[in-house]
Amino acid sequence: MDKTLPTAAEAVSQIKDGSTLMIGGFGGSGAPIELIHALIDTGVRNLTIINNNAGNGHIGLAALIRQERVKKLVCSFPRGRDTQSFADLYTSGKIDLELVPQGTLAERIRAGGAGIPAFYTPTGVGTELAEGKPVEEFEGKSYLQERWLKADFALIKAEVADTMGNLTFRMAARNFSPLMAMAAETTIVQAGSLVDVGKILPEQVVTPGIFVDRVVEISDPAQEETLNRMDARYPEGSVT
Amino acid sequence: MDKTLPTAAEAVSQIKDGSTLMIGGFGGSGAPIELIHALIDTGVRNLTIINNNAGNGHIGLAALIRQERVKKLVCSFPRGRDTQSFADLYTSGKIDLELVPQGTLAERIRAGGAGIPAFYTPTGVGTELAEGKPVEEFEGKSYLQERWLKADFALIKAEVADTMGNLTFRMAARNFSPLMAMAAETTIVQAGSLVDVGKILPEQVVTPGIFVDRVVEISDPAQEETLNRMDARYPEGSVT
Amino acid sequence: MSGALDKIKLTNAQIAWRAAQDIEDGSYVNLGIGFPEMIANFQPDGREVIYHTENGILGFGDAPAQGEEDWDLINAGKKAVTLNPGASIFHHADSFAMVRGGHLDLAVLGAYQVAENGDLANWSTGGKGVPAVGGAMDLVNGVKRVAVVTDHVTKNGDPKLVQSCTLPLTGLGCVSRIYTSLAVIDVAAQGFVLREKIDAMSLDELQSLTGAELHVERNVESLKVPN
Amino acid sequence: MSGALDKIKLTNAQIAWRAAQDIEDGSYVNLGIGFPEMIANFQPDGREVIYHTENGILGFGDAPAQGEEDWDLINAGKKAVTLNPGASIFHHADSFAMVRGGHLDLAVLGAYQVAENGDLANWSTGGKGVPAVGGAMDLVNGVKRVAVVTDHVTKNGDPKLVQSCTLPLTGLGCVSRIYTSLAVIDVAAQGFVLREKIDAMSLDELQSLTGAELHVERNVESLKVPN
Repeated sequence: MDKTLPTAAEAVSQIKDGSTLMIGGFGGSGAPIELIHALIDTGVRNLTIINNNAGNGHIGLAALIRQERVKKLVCSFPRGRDTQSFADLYTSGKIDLELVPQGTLAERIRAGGAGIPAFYTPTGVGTELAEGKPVEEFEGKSYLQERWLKADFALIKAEVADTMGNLTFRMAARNFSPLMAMAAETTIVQAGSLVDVGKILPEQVVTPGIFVDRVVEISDPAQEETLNRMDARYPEGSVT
Repeated sequence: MDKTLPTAAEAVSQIKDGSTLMIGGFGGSGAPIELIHALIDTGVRNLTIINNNAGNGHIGLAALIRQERVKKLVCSFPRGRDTQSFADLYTSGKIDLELVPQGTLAERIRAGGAGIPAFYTPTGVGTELAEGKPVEEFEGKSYLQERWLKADFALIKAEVADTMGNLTFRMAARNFSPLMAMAAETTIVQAGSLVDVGKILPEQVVTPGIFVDRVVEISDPAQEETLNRMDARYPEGSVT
Repeated sequence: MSGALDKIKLTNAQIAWRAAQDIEDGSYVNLGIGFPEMIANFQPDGREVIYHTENGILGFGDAPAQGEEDWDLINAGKKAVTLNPGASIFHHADSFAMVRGGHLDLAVLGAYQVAENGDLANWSTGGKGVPAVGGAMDLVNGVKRVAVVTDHVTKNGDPKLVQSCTLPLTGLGCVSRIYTSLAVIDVAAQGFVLREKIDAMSLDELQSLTGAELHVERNVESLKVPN
Repeated sequence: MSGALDKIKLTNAQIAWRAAQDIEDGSYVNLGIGFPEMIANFQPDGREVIYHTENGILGFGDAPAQGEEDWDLINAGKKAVTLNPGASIFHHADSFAMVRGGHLDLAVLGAYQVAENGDLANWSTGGKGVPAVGGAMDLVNGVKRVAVVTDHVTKNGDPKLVQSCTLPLTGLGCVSRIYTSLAVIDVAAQGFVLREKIDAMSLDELQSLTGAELHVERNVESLKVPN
């Protein structure tokens, strides 16, 4: 069983206009920059993106948003040091936002992956973000009913992958990625190194290959934070 | 922060009559035999036990049941090669059984640990085990509402622990243990080896120390399956 | 008839062999404890199948030699297994996320009864003994496709394929294919559809051993297995 | 009054110092992004506190030297951190299981407003800009105890401690203690209970800067901090 593909372009080639995508990462860590840039190159649009943030600077998710490829963003924190790409489109009404508390976002994604259509959480009770959500009382306390989140595709950055798609992640670059790999119909992974099956110890696999569909090796991958500190842009030379 | 105690007896000393206990393990793997035997020695009774099975043979959970310390068992599969201890008491009405599908049992324990009072699952819809449970439809399909499970104590077997309670587990002895560690008010761990803080790599911690309250080192721990193949009994020499 | 039937019907190993032929290369599969476990012995050459067990292993392999068992490596039937290259270990909630979340391609389970609407009864005979359910209800409601391997009739000669299950249900409308000791039968919108039967049995005979109508859509193939 | 107030009120660092004195040895703590992060700088000697960040680290330590950052080791505020011995890494669902499941002992957060019933508003000023909530709503509904560090009044001199929040709520009845630039106040059944105040301010003056009644149960202690 070999899930590898030679290039990021081939890995993302089946993503179509109107798809829903989960993209791993939190702030400057864990974003699959090369996969996102390959996605930009395909020209797809009308995407719904599920990510914790709205990208920063002019690369990765921020570049995808800047190019008006995203019709809706589902996230917890679309503000940051440089989230102008999103802010401009949002204030001019060109992008929809579904704001979700961070823990609820993580749990909704896990629920999507785990076949749990809805669950109850105390998070958000009594707030604006509870609007339209069923409230139920358990043991004398109120909880909101929240629904699962699923996606057509997940774009994930791993540290090591084997050819069957078993994954490990580097430090806190793990964040949402193992959950998103579970919740997407097709999970596409860029791995810093690709190893033979059996090289990752069974007890140390973080995401089992059953959750992974395609793997491309991107050695020495870009780090969102590092690119932004260099004021990088994608495509290169882009001005806006 | 040092969560270690010198003996299994001290580790279980605060468990009182009427407590609810989660006990890790699946079949012959992962059961914290030494902690269970220390618990038997305390004489506590009227316990509610949450475990996948009902114990086997005359040691561990089976011995606890045989001694009529358990008023109720919550489990998915109380049958096995030698589960006579449970069967005798069950058929004579001396022990209550709450039968829970295995995946629902795991998810209810996780929910208890994760602050999710209820969730929906397709498991069990239309069956006897759905009796009394709310049914709700999502996207045209029916699901049962299931409630969280919590416990006063969890008894867990780890392979390695550090003094702060970070844990790793050996192979499939992992099973329910990381979930139970989350869902119990007080989690008591027997570890095959106890190491200094920092010796378990941060990315390889399976159960973070925040879920663990007490750790006792039991090197060369007993394996339930191995004990049963030797027809071991606890207390030694016990006949029934 | 029972004696005659015993002579012509497939053995469990032959049923398992037939079921194994349908498992596609690259599948993630859960085999029920007991008889279904036998299917792994007949995996066709050149196909890679990854086996899942509820207690937290993906990619387990053959049983170890006697005396070589590692009792922390067991399957859901509590039998010792080994790990194939690429195996992974995880906790029970992640294991059932795989099941319930639709990540497994196939589960092959045993059955007491299967109804023509795909209902399955395989966890309880409704008697007074100790009930046990394990992961069966999770599997039938989560795995993409559920197949059954079973004798065509009970030890008493009663049909196991029925109009409506009389034993406690495991799941509703969940079975899509049944490999019996006499036939291969799909569960479709109209009910049981006969795909293959052993040559030694006529359609009428087979129908008489089946508790609901056997539909025939196209040619019924000959159910052939190695001796 | 604003100029006079600025002279006597505590600095953010002093508020952070005071909050740090109450964090017990062995606590698991989440510090909100921005001002609350400063509390870690004032951890009293001899106490071990384990800090949690939403993005999947337990046991992070000081910021690394400039140029030594590992951008896969950041906190919820996206600042580079280091790992202390005994740290662990986990995914976001496990991270919020710790939060929502009541495993953290304390969260210390910033505030726009705190009401006398413990309601907190700290995520939105209700304006037209881009809204962002992060993990605040999860923290206030999950962590065992929620404290707030804040200036006693807004930049305009309006009370931040109020009868009822006018800004969008983060959570209901969740705050148990407030460390302000002038006082330490508990939220109890009867409302705000004054525990400590700076010597330079009378009770009447403090009440005039507070939007709801300050109850006094016993002696009010002097709020003393290092310079």
